[in-house]
Amino acid sequence: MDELRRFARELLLKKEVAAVIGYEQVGEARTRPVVITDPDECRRLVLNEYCLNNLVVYLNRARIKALARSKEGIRKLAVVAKPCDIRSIVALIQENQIRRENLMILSMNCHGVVRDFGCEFNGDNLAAKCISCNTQSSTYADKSFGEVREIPKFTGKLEYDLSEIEQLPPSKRMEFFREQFDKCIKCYACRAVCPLCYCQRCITDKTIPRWIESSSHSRGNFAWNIVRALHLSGRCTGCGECERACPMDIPLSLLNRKMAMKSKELFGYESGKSTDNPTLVGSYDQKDSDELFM
Amino acid sequence: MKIGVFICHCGENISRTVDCPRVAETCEKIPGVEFSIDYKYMCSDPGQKLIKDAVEIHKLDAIVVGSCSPNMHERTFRSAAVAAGINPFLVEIANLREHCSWVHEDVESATQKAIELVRMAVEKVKRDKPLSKIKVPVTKRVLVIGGGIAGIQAALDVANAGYDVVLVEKEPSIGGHMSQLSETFPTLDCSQCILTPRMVEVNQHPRIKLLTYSEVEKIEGFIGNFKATIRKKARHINEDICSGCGQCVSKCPIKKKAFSSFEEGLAYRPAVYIPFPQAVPNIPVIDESVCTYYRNGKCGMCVKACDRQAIDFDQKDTMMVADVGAVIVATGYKLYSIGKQPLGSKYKGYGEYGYGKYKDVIDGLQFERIASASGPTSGEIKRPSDGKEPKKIVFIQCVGSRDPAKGISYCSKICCMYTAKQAMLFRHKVHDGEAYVFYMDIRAGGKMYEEFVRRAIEEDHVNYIRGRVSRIYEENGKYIVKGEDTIAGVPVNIDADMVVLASAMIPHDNAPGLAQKVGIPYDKYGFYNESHPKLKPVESTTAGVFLAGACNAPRDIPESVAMASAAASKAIILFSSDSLEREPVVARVNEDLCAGCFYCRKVCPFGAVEVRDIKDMNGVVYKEVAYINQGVCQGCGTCTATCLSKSIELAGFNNEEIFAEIAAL
Amino acid sequence: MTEEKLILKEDLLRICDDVIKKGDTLLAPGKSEYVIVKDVSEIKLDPEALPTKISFKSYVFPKSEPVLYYKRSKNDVTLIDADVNGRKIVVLGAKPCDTGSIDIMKDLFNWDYRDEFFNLRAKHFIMIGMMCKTHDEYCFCTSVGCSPVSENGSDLFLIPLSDKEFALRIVTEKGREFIEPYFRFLCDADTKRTEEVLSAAKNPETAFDPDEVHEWLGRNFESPKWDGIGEVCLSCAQCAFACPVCHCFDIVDEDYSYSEGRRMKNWDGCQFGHFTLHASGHNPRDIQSKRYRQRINHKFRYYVDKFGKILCTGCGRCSRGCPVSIDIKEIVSNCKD
Amino acid sequence: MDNKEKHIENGWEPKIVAFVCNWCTYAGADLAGTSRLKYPANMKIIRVMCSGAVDPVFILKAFERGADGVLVSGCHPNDCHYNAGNFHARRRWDLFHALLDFAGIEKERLQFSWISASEGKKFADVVTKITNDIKMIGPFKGYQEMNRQFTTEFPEQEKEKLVQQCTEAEAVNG
Repeated sequence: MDELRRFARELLLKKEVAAVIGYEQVGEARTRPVVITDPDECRRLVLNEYCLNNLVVYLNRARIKALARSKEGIRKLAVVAKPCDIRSIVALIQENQIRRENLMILSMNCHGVVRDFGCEFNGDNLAAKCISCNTQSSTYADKSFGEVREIPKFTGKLEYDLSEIEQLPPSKRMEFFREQFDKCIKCYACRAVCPLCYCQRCITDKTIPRWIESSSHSRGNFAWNIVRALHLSGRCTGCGECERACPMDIPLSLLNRKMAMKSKELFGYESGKSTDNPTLVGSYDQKDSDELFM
Repeated sequence: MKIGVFICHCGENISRTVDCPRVAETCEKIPGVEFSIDYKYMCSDPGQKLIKDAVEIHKLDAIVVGSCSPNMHERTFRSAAVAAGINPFLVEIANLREHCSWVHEDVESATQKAIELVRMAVEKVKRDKPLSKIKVPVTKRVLVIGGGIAGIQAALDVANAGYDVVLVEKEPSIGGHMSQLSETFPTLDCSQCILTPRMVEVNQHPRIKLLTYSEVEKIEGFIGNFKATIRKKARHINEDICSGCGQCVSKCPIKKKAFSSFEEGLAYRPAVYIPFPQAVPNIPVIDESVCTYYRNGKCGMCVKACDRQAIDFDQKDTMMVADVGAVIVATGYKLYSIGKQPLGSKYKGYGEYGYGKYKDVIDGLQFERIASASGPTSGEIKRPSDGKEPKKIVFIQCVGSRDPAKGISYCSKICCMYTAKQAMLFRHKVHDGEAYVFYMDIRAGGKMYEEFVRRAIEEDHVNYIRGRVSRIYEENGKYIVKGEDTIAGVPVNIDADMVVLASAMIPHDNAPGLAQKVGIPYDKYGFYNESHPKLKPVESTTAGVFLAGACNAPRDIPESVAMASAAASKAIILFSSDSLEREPVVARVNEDLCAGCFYCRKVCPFGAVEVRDIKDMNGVVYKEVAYINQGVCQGCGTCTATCLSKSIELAGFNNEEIFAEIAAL
Repeated sequence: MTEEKLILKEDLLRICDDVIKKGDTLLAPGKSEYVIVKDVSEIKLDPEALPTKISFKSYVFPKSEPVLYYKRSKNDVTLIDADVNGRKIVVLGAKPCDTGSIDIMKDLFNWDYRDEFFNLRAKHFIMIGMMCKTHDEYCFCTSVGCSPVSENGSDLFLIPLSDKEFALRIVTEKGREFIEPYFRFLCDADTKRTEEVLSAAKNPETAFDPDEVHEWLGRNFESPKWDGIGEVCLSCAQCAFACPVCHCFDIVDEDYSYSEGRRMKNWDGCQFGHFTLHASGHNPRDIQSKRYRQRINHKFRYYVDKFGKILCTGCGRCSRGCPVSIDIKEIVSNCKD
Repeated sequence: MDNKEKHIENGWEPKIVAFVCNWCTYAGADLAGTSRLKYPANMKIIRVMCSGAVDPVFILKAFERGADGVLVSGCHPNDCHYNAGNFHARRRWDLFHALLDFAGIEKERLQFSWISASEGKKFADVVTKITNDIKMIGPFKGYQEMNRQFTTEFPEQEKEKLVQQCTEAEAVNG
């Protein structure tokens, strides 16, 4: 942690980066994203199991991009990213949103994070995405901090089991999802925290024509949640921020995970793996399955 | 907006199952519809006048016609609208004939459906925006790909019309397969005698830039404005200096290392070679793969032999870019000549015929070389294996063609004719020779073609056997051809001295590769698709790219030439005005809302999406957005559906219009 | 008028059971929101639970509701008013920081146009508040004039004396009307015990003085303090939608066929970028810092100026649920020189 | 009594929408017409330029507007008028179909086909098949329940009916 603070301070002092985006501690079991431009402020930076946010989302924010822009051109931004968050960086590079050369990726050697703020870090409270994580450190980053430690074995219970839902008959699945989506209040926290939801104006905010009804009735909620999952198909890197941010506890990542599985099954595609890969949507193979088509 | 609805009875074609008056009456109640009427023949002059009058009297802003398919009369009604002072894109057609009255029997449900179809059209037309045609400038130069007879003809026609031509040929000489042929059916005139003058004409034509030993790397742009990148492969001979004297060729010590592809592998050629004596241009090429200099850095005999110092071992491939307005693809064909199925080939071979195993089992083009006066045997019929004169030759037709089991279902069209010709030539040259032809059917449709085949049978006594050959094997220096005469119903065994396989015409191996570079579709065999099989046979589906010759389908010489001239005239028509008018159905990006993910660019089949920088006050780029080149866009709309933030709209089919149609269901 | 009684938990549940049986809606705090109780066994009545993730706001001001229906015909439009569902809703065990929320919002929905939808629903609310026995780092009810024992907004107020008994205070006439049929369940109060319990309430520390904040905000419309928040906030509406008193809404017309449709009133959030986007393309609150400034000003200055009430109950929901951990208490506490 | 009979007995006819490309399937449908093939009248076609231009949200919209089934049809692979629009479409539909399937929408509700301009017969067959499929599984209850939330009947419709009845009665009575 000290090493990170020193390194980040140096970056700012030498003006190598315009800002450092990292985590600061707020309360015992909670961190908050922080954008640092003053070298002395780097002492606020922390790295621990409570670094939940995927800070990559900030790299594509107009305000943050403006920080990096000056008369002389574009300066680098440093971002603290967990190895899994780096997949979002890769995805954003694939989609022309950010450039690797404008980034300084400060990675943490990660041993898992808690499922939500306020929980004690142990096997019961391990975040779902950490359960089968196999990228505790990243080679894509410019520098990694902290030591590699083992991820605790998951001893908790997931509220929803994907395979159980898959096995339900269609009408029951529709019932399940409708019930879940009915909870939605359209606060769009899921969209706000998603690094890949970077559209200048989201499809749901388009009014002529009205793509998705803005009302939070069953129909509007169903359409929004389905389209959100669709637009993230083959793009979502599984950071799980949407589900964590959801105030109504809708199991959003069920859909994301299902689509990631399908992308792999149908096209052998995994998002955020390499900037050299063509994106799943936007490319095609003549040999793609023709099974659906009469 | 005031909308007029016009329901056509189409005689009785529509009104038999659709209650047209009821449709017109019901649709009159739709909000926005000012006027609604039905009429016997809306497309007739009185029908169109009815529309014009209604527009005038009721001050209509847009019209909906319930009639036949828009593919039939959309144009008619749009013209009528223009004549009445309405923008042609404020006309919608409800397809009440092909999609309704002709396919349904129950009057009640068909009428109900017709009402709904008209309602959908009304809702769409309410949201339609007036559009006007797009003008695009034209570069008046043609790129011809392929220097066979089709390419030559096309190049000459365009050049003679007064436009520049860039002719690209991948081989060292133009001439193509026609230059290999001995004599041509059905006139038996010497192929080279008729071709060579045209080759020379190409070379000397001031408007034709000839690029041999060159290949097209990529083509960007769109009709009227293509940019072709061409790779000029290194000949290792300075073309500007070389006089074509051939001294280097005769001095080259490599004599028996490389087969001549012009001679179809029946003769050797040196490392530095001119493919054939009449080659155009008459400039040699050094084959790096066999040349001693490239193998061990020694030799240089050719350098010594050349008194003009034209040999340049260091020559590299060069790239050049040509701006052209149209492209004529005339890449021709190759022969299917597979003994066994090679790895990765989709065609199963004819292992049972021994091609590649027995030297005297040859294909049609090899026989052409043997029969050619300029060929390896100077026109005497001799066996490749021992040089003896064959007395008995079996010709087998449909080797590959019409054989779905081997991967080709189509008829190669020319084989019946050239087999007859070859059998005839053999009989002319070897008077005591016997010629047998195994055929499935004789397809001799063409001027003088049937007569020609009859002549082979009746005057030259070629033995035609209807049936297939099951197997060929060697026995005592003879090739035993086992087949069946299906007319007599008896098995046939012929002990032949030589076997000629009339193998199928197939596209070049890299035909799909070139198609992707040019941006044209191809069929499952690799033949390039024409835009319409009847009405647009020489247009590809990509505007400004035309097809000529056997790259499109098996063709004989006169057909290829006719097609080439047709393609040339299409290009000339294109050049007849200084700018093109295009349908305004193109996509447009809302730059304010574009997030610059460029998925549109990834999916655009035409490369129409460009990157545009949006800069801040200091001139620093703060956003890249997509920009669609109106000239390149073909209006498919794939980008609109791909765009996640819905920042692209396709004019004429915008999302609001489609949503309105869905709402009107 | 407050009158105090004693009630056993089981009797209270009996009353609840009766409410359900009568077909009235009974709301109680659930896992993350107030849920409609279908069976009394679901009722927890835990005074030590933190506030739910969102309040019961949606039952008085639904997240989406039709205002009217329309049908287009050839030269006319027919309108039909939406009918308001004026069913009785009993809220059981509402936190003191929630009970007052309807009163705060009422002013907004009645100062100019009288919102029938809101009023009718509010009229049918029976609020049974309950003393709160916990707080966390995000709670600040005491800073905005509320407290864990506040009866403000409650028709009836419960004070848990033990696991099994509650003191029940009848706060309003509406509360009395509701409880009268069940008087047989009530015993006499032990006011001394009640007072003991009440005085043992764990008050969150006062974090700021709303008057000082009000005064500071008036002077600091432009302040660099807003910029920092603007950088971190991701512009969702979790804070607004979870808030018991945020009440912004959007009106949209929604076609459900080519000729028919409805006019909907939907929640809207001031942190959304397009909340203030004009049709011209101009956006007066174009950046996040301006939007967050608006949020704080609205809650602690504008609403106070207009209605004399702070638009905040100190429940801390917005901070607890904020995906990027922005803490309103911290920000408002910093609203000083 | 099987499902289909049950649904038909209620006098219910499915509402089906097809999004078809201009070049192949629309022309194929035209050919079905010129060949006078017969198929059920339940499907209505919305013409787009290419199957690649069909947005998945169109399909959700169609369901929202009460469609019981949707067909998307374009040119066969390699036949696309625009070379590759249908390849992109195919990938999109693979994903979207998987998503809808997971969300519990029956596979029959959304179907896909490649129909060329020369396949009038295939078009007729596909329309017949999808119509039968939808008749089999019945109205799209899942979506229709959502549609019914917050909707109201217009009494005016009743009024219209009354007026009509009166005029009819008058006509009869002279």
